[in-house]
Amino acid sequence: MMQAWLILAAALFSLGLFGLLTRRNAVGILLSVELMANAVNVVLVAFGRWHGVADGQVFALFTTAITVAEAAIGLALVILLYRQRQDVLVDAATEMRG
Amino acid sequence: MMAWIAFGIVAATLLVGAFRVVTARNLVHAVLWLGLTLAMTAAGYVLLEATFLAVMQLLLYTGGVLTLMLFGIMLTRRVEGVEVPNEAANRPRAAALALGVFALFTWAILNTPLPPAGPGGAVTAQQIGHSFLTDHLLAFELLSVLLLAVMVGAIAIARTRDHAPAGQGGHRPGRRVLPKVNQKGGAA
Amino acid sequence: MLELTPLQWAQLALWVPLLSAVVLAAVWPLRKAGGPAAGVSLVAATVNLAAAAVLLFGWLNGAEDVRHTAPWLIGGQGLIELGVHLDGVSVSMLLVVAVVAWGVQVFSLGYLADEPKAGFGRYYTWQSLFLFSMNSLVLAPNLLQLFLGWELVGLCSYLLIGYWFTKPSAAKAALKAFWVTKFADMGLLLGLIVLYTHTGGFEWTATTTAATTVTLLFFLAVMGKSAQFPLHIWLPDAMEGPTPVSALLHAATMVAAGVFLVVRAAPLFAQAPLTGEVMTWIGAFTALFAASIAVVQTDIKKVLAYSTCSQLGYMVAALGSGAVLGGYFHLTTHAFFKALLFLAAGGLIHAVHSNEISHMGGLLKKLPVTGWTFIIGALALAGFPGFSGFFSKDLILEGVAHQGQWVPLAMLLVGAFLTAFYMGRVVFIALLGAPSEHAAHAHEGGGSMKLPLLVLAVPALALGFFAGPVAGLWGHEYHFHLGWVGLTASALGLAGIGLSWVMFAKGGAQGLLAAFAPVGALARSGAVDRLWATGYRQGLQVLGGAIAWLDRYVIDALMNLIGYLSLALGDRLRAVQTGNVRDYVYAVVAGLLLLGAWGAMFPG
Amino acid sequence: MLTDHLLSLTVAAPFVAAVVLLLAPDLKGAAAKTVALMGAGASLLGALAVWINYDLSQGGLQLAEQYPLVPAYGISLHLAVDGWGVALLLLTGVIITTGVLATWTLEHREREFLVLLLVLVAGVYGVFVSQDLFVFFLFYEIAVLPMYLLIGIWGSEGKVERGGPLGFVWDKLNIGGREYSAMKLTLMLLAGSAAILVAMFAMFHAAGGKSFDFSVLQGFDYPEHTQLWAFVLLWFGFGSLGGVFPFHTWSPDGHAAAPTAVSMLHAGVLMKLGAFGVIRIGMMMLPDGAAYWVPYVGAVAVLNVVWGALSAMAQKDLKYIIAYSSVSHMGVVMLGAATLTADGWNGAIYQMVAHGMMTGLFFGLVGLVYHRAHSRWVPGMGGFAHAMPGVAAFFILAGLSSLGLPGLAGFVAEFLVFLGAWQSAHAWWAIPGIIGAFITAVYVLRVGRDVFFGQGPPATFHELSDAKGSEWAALVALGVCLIVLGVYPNVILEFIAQATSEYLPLVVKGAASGVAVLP
Repeated sequence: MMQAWLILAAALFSLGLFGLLTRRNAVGILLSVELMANAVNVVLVAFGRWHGVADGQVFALFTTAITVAEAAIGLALVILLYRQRQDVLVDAATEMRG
Repeated sequence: MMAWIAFGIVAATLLVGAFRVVTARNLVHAVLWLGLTLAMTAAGYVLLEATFLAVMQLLLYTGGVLTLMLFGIMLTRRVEGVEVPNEAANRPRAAALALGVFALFTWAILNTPLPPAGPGGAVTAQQIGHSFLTDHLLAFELLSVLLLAVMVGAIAIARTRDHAPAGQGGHRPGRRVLPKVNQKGGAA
Repeated sequence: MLELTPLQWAQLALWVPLLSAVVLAAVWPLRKAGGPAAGVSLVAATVNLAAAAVLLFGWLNGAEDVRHTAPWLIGGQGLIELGVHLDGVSVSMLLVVAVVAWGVQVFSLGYLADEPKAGFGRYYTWQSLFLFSMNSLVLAPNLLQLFLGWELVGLCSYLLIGYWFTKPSAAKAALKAFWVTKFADMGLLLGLIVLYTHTGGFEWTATTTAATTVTLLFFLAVMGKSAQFPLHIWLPDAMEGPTPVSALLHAATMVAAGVFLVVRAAPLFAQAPLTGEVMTWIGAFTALFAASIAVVQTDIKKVLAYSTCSQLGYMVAALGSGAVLGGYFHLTTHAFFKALLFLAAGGLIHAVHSNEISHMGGLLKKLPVTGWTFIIGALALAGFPGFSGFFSKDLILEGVAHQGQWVPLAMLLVGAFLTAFYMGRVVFIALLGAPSEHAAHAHEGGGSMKLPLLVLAVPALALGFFAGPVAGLWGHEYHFHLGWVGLTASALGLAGIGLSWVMFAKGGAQGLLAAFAPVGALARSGAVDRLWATGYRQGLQVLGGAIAWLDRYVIDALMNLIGYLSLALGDRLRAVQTGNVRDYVYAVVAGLLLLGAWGAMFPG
Repeated sequence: MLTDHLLSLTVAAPFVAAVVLLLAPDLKGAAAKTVALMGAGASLLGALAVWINYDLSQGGLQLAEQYPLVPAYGISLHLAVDGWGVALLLLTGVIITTGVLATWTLEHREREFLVLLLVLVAGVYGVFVSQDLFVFFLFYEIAVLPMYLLIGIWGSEGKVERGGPLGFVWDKLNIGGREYSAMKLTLMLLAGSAAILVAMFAMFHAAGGKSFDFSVLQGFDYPEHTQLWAFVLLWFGFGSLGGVFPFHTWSPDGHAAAPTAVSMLHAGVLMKLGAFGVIRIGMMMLPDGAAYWVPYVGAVAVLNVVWGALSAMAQKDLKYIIAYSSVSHMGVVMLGAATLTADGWNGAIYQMVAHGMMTGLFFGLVGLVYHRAHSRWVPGMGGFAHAMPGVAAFFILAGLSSLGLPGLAGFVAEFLVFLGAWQSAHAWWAIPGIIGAFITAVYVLRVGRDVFFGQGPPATFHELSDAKGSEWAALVALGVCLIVLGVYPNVILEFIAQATSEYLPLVVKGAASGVAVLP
């Protein structure tokens, strides 16, 4: 049972990764990142449950908080990017190249 | 036996939801599917007897992040919502990589012996609160500082300047404005 | 006279000229004033002369040798000392230098009167410095101090030849003199080092197995300083300097330093017969070679320069064949009559404002004192019986004959004939010949130009007769006897004078001139000069250019290559930053996979 | 009492002056230079005080001061002076004072220039007296790093035309330019420092990793193989600053581009740091390594002498000639060190001092000529002696000293080195050395004739004037030093010989330590 949850989390993580790699829209990328963060939470909770200690959930909460913060900042940047370029297509924004 | 069935339902919905989030052509659909996925995770937490967390999950993710994303889409969508499908080209490559990662994780999960199980019993919210203020007090405090910083940062980054930014006239000295990039990606 | 010990006199002779030089150098208003500077230098020269005279007088009455040294340098094998060594040899040379230097400085008062003040002061500064350097060389207690004096004297020669440094030819001549002598001095430096390593000191009395190498190295330096073939090329060019300088340095004292070194280090040279052999041959050849070139020279100073070269050849040959007394006595007499000749020639040049003897016809009547003293010098040089040159040259020829060196003896005898011939030629053309238009308004120089000539004429005439006591001074016996060698030499001398009289006074036997044509061509072509010049230009400069090119375009280029490669690498690596976010994620994931795989393969 | 802090005061004096200059922004022009001069002068007085206070009969390390810095690793600011230190402190004092005097005509941001110069010299002082390897290296870096800024900002442009097999290198590098020279100098010296660092830590570790102090590292008997490679690292590490053969190529460009005072200080003193390092750290702490590598050190040194002299002969730029001659004379120093004989070592250290004075004077003069003629191209010059007789006289004096004329400092040094060379295991080293001295005579006097003698100066140079006030002071000071060191060398030779007699036996088992001490 325990391993099943972990595998589920891994699947979720991989799907999030796939989304990250294929999305062209910045917001889409943020979505995928949310998904991956969520997968991590699942793992934490699963182990929390397995060991029967509160730490699992405490960490899950921490990660949630950080993910939310990250989403907020990410969105702010996206808005700035949008204001700058009137679109949020990631592939075109290569001004920062070497 | 019942647990497996419940797990099966939750897992299936989760996977379908996640898949749709990633492949939905229309961004709004993607966000909605994300909402569903997050909700089903909350259901998962219930199965894992982490009720407090399930509630928090629903509250934070489905409530907060979802609306945030919707706002994000609204603010940055000029073209009529239709999302052009991703490059066909690198999709298989991305899929391959994702599967690779998945295979790596599953292989790791299956091969590493699980540590001995701890005593059963659900973890109550009281225990979580207690551990917040004892074992992880520092992290807890730091987290509050972080969130404050994020709020200030987000506002500072995205606040609209007091003049219209779009026109070149309003260009404040010293702030280097990147050249306007029109739709086709060429510099204006 | 205040009572001073010989050591104090010697200290006086050594330090007073240095004091004068330092004062003149440091107090530049005094130097710029010209006249007063000359005064200071002359006072120093006179004090030096007095000290030298007293010392010689002391040694003539048999004072025993004095040696006083003080530590100068800390050597690995003990303290290296400098100081003063007074004995017959050093004291007599001291007087010779003192007399000639004094004469030259007095003569220069008149000769360089119309020089700019600053230049005049500078001239006398270098004169005082030279006097100090020569004295430190002469009074050297060991060969190291002799080397110190040797180099300082070379410096003074560089400075004095280049007195008119605005004249490019003078600047070049000064440089050439310094380079050639510095090149030769390498031998002396290396010789000293070898000597020190083998004997732990610089004493000339040391006996060592390495005597031959040391003396051969020393002889290389002697060839440079005393203008022996093939290193004689700088002496004719040194005539670019003012004539009094030529008289002092390039006739009497400096060039004699080489011979003095051999005389001083006689014990060392005695241990190396091979070096003696080499010296005899080179000396004899130089004597002949230089004499023959002197015959065809038209510039009076060049004639005297080559004559000095030739006479030095005689001395070297004498020392080579062991006739130390002959060599050293000839050095002494030659110093006086050659200085006299040069100063007299200076008088003639000053009167006619040109060095060419053809411009000087019939000057005897117009410049009686200069003329007659010139003739006395010429006769002494030619070895006319009774004159000082005759005695010293006779001793040399006896010595060489005694050694059984027949071919060198032959060369020296022919040289004697040529010497008499070219001196006769100069006398008959310049003093007695028909006066040229240049000599129309020639007039005698002032008292300052005549006094030294008279002073120097005395030893040129009479020194021969004092050979006995002088020899005694140096620890040798001398009793006059005229062997077949002496007779042939004087006969050849008279013949030379006679022939020159026939050819130049009477204009007869012009055909003989043709005989000297090839020598003339050789002299004008300056074959030896060009040999060294090409050696310098093609050899040293080309080598320098090659090394510089190698350094800049190979070794330095390699360092630059490193710089270039790093820059090029930098450019390539820049391309990795594509700016596209997705590529970065791919990189991250790829890294993750690699790590995972690696972890999987090597668990634990 | 003052003397027990003498060394730290001497080292700190320039540093304090630099700080004062930094903190007082309104100090401009002459005021700034006066402050700098006071700092430099104070350090010179300190060096003189050290010279007076050093008790020769006792010898060894004196005026010791020790302040722990990092006790865990045994790193302490341990200052003490030995015979060599006394001589080299004097050299540094004289060169920095004359260097500051020589910058009197500098207008462009002279305050920052003087700050960097003083910091640099503080580093140099530190190196000569520090008895702790870590602090030794720290001061060594302090001395090397300001060079980049000094040359980069105040340097002068040069031009080297493209050519040779590796011509393409010119595409990316502006060879001869100011930034290029500054960068090249700094990079090559830092590469050297990297090598030194590796060797330093190897020695520290091998000696038990408890302390960096010389006394500990000195006595320790390092394993044979460590000594072998560590010595090579030190040889080329310190050697790169000392102008050892393949790594000498920064010297011509660096000195040609550097402003006067900087090249005076660099060629005059900094290059000595390199040689001093090789001897003090390389040879003395790794005797077996030294014994093995010394024949090669000597051979490279000989090559240095002849190579430097020959390439100096072919140069047309005044500063390049002097720079290459510095490489050649530094070769003589390394040759002296490689002989492992008392004479050789005395000669090597003496040559450091003598050459320091000579090059200081040379670069001071070249700076004067460049300041007035605005050109360093020798073929275009001639007859300068008319306009500047004083400069001409001093140039000839410096030239004569560099070719080893007795009575001047150069002779004593080269004579001792060649003496040592002949006594050493490789007697043949003396011959190229002497030939090198002759070649020096050729190019130095030829430059003297080309630039100063001959007809009047060509029309292109109009306001050629002789040295003025402060410049005279610098020239006269250095000239007098050259003469004094030439006429009465025991002034500092006693100190040098004292230290050599103590240190040589450490390197050469049973060396002839019987160096006669003056009565």
